[in-house]
Amino acid sequence: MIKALWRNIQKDILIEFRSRIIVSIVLSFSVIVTISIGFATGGIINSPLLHAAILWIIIFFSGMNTLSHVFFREIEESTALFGVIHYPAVVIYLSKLLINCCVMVVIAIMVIIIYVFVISVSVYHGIYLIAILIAGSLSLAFATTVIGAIAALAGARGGLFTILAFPVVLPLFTVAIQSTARCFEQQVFSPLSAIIFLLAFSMVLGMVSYLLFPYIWREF
Amino acid sequence: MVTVKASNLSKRYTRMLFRDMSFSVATGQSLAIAGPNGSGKSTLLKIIAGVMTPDSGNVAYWYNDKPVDTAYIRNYIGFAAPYINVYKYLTALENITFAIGTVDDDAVQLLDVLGLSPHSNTMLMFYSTGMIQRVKLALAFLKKASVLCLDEPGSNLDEQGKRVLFSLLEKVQPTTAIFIATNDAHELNFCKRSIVLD
Amino acid sequence: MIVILLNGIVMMLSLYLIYIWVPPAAILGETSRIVYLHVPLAWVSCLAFAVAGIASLSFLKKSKINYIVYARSSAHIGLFFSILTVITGSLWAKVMWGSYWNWDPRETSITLLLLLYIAYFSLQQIVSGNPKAPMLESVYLIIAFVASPFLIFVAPRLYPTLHPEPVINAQGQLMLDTEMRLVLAISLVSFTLLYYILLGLWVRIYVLKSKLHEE
Amino acid sequence: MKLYAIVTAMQFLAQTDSNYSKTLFWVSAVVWCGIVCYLVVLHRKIKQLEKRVNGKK
Repeated sequence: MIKALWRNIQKDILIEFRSRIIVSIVLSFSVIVTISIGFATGGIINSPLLHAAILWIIIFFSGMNTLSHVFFREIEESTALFGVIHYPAVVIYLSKLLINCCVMVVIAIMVIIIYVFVISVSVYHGIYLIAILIAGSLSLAFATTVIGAIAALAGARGGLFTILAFPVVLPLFTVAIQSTARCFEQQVFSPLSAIIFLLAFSMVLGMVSYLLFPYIWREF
Repeated sequence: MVTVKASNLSKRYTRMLFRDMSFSVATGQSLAIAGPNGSGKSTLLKIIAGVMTPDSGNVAYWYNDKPVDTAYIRNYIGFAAPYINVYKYLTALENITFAIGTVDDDAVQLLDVLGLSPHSNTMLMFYSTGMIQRVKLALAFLKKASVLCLDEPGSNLDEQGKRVLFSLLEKVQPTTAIFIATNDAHELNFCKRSIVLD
Repeated sequence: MIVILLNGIVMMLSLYLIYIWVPPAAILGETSRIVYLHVPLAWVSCLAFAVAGIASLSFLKKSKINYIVYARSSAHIGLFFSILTVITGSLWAKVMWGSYWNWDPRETSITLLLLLYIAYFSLQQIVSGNPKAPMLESVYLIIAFVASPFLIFVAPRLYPTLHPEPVINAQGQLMLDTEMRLVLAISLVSFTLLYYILLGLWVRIYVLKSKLHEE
Repeated sequence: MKLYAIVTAMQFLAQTDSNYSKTLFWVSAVVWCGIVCYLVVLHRKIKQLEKRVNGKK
């Protein structure tokens, strides 16, 4: 099982780095949006809530461009059947899920670095911020992987995926924004409840998606 | 020793492709599926390979007289078809490591026989369609599966390629059950039995 | 037919009760009667969503086609009722808090439900030709169905600082005394029966449509 | 279906003669017209489909 998983992940990583579609989209998107916000506000945003909201909107929308790409490429080049005749659908799901998680965490880290660099924000609780960012991006990946598959199978490029994913992701989106906002304020707080909520949310959706994925990833 | 038993399969798209199709193929036997384009040859082959569910009827796999759970059928099947695309951004060897797991000397030897070894480290996007077809055949044969499903295996192959294909088929015939969906006369009379879909 | 008749009677009864009989709430006066319309509407939208979720789940288990018909019909009704709920909610909020929209937890959860319905129908439009359409729709509905309770935990924590606590929280925590509670119950029953009839109509439409395509 | 038409008509009558607040009137108008139109639309759709199905047989 682990070997099969590793082979799938290795294949996807090789293809992604060779085709370099994801990397270029994500990098350009997050940089452009952050800088344009920097321009618009001259780098001075006083309310921490606004900082957090902008940060998460950038992460969310750069995620929306990439999370369904992993499946879309398989459908577009109709290599999905090739995978299905060699591996069970759950192995394919887990490998895509892990890739989406890595992609989302990389996006989150990159966006926060660019954000702090471009827009003057005072981070009081750095470690908490990183923890929430990672928990949030992981839960984004967990929640939207199957929806990415649905959007890819439906054949619609990016648009449908965002529409489908947004209402499902809204709960964790609001929790993430609120807890990140507190990181930009002085008073001490514990991000534990937010992180637990985010992880619980992703565990539940991850489990349900694990069971549902084989129903849609077949008969190509 | 494997037996593939299909009992009254039927499948319908816009029209009824086939109805109450039953046959049984054991190791060492071969079955050709002939018929004009769009008559459901590929659909039937996909059903046999367990990648598609029929509207009614079922396909049962018996390995050494023990029934095989449908979830594990894929380990017993080598499948090559025009609609199964390999990864263009991977090289031939990488595709093989993905599908089969390891590139052992059988693999190297087979690639050599198929004339692919000089290019085995270049990405498949630079291959011609004939070479891609050879890679697909290599992937199916390297699985060393007890059932072999081939959909128009000879397509895009030159004379030399076809000769290699038939030699490979003869070599594995005693130990595998072979299904070939084709309209090619040569492949049709290679198989002892055949079904015609209209 | 009996259900239609029964619903007709219950509906008329609830109408009579709402508009004439029940005493207006202490502070709000007449507008408090809107509760008896607004809450059942919200209830039916949630009910329709739950029924659609369960229908999709059973479609996955037994993959009989009529389950997907129930899911789609229920979703249609849910969409219509959630639109109505949002409209009545904002009209009423205009009176209660002076602005059409002010992020009250109830409002956001209903709006999320509306977003979910809109997403579901856009998916349905796009996959309509695809042979996997029923499977894709029901998988999405189940994902949404599993994700939605999480919002109920999040809703009260939504922007707690901005949310003014009204004299009477218009959605549900109204200090209902017995008569009002009775009327609300009757109104809920009549709207649920209405939902049941609409479901029958929509199922009939889908059955006829599939008959048409078959020939 | 006619039942609903009567019900809504009655409801409007109850409205007009008493001095209920405007909002209540608007909200109930939206709700009841919406529901009645929805029923009528669905009903007509079914009739139309039935005609086409019988027409095809």
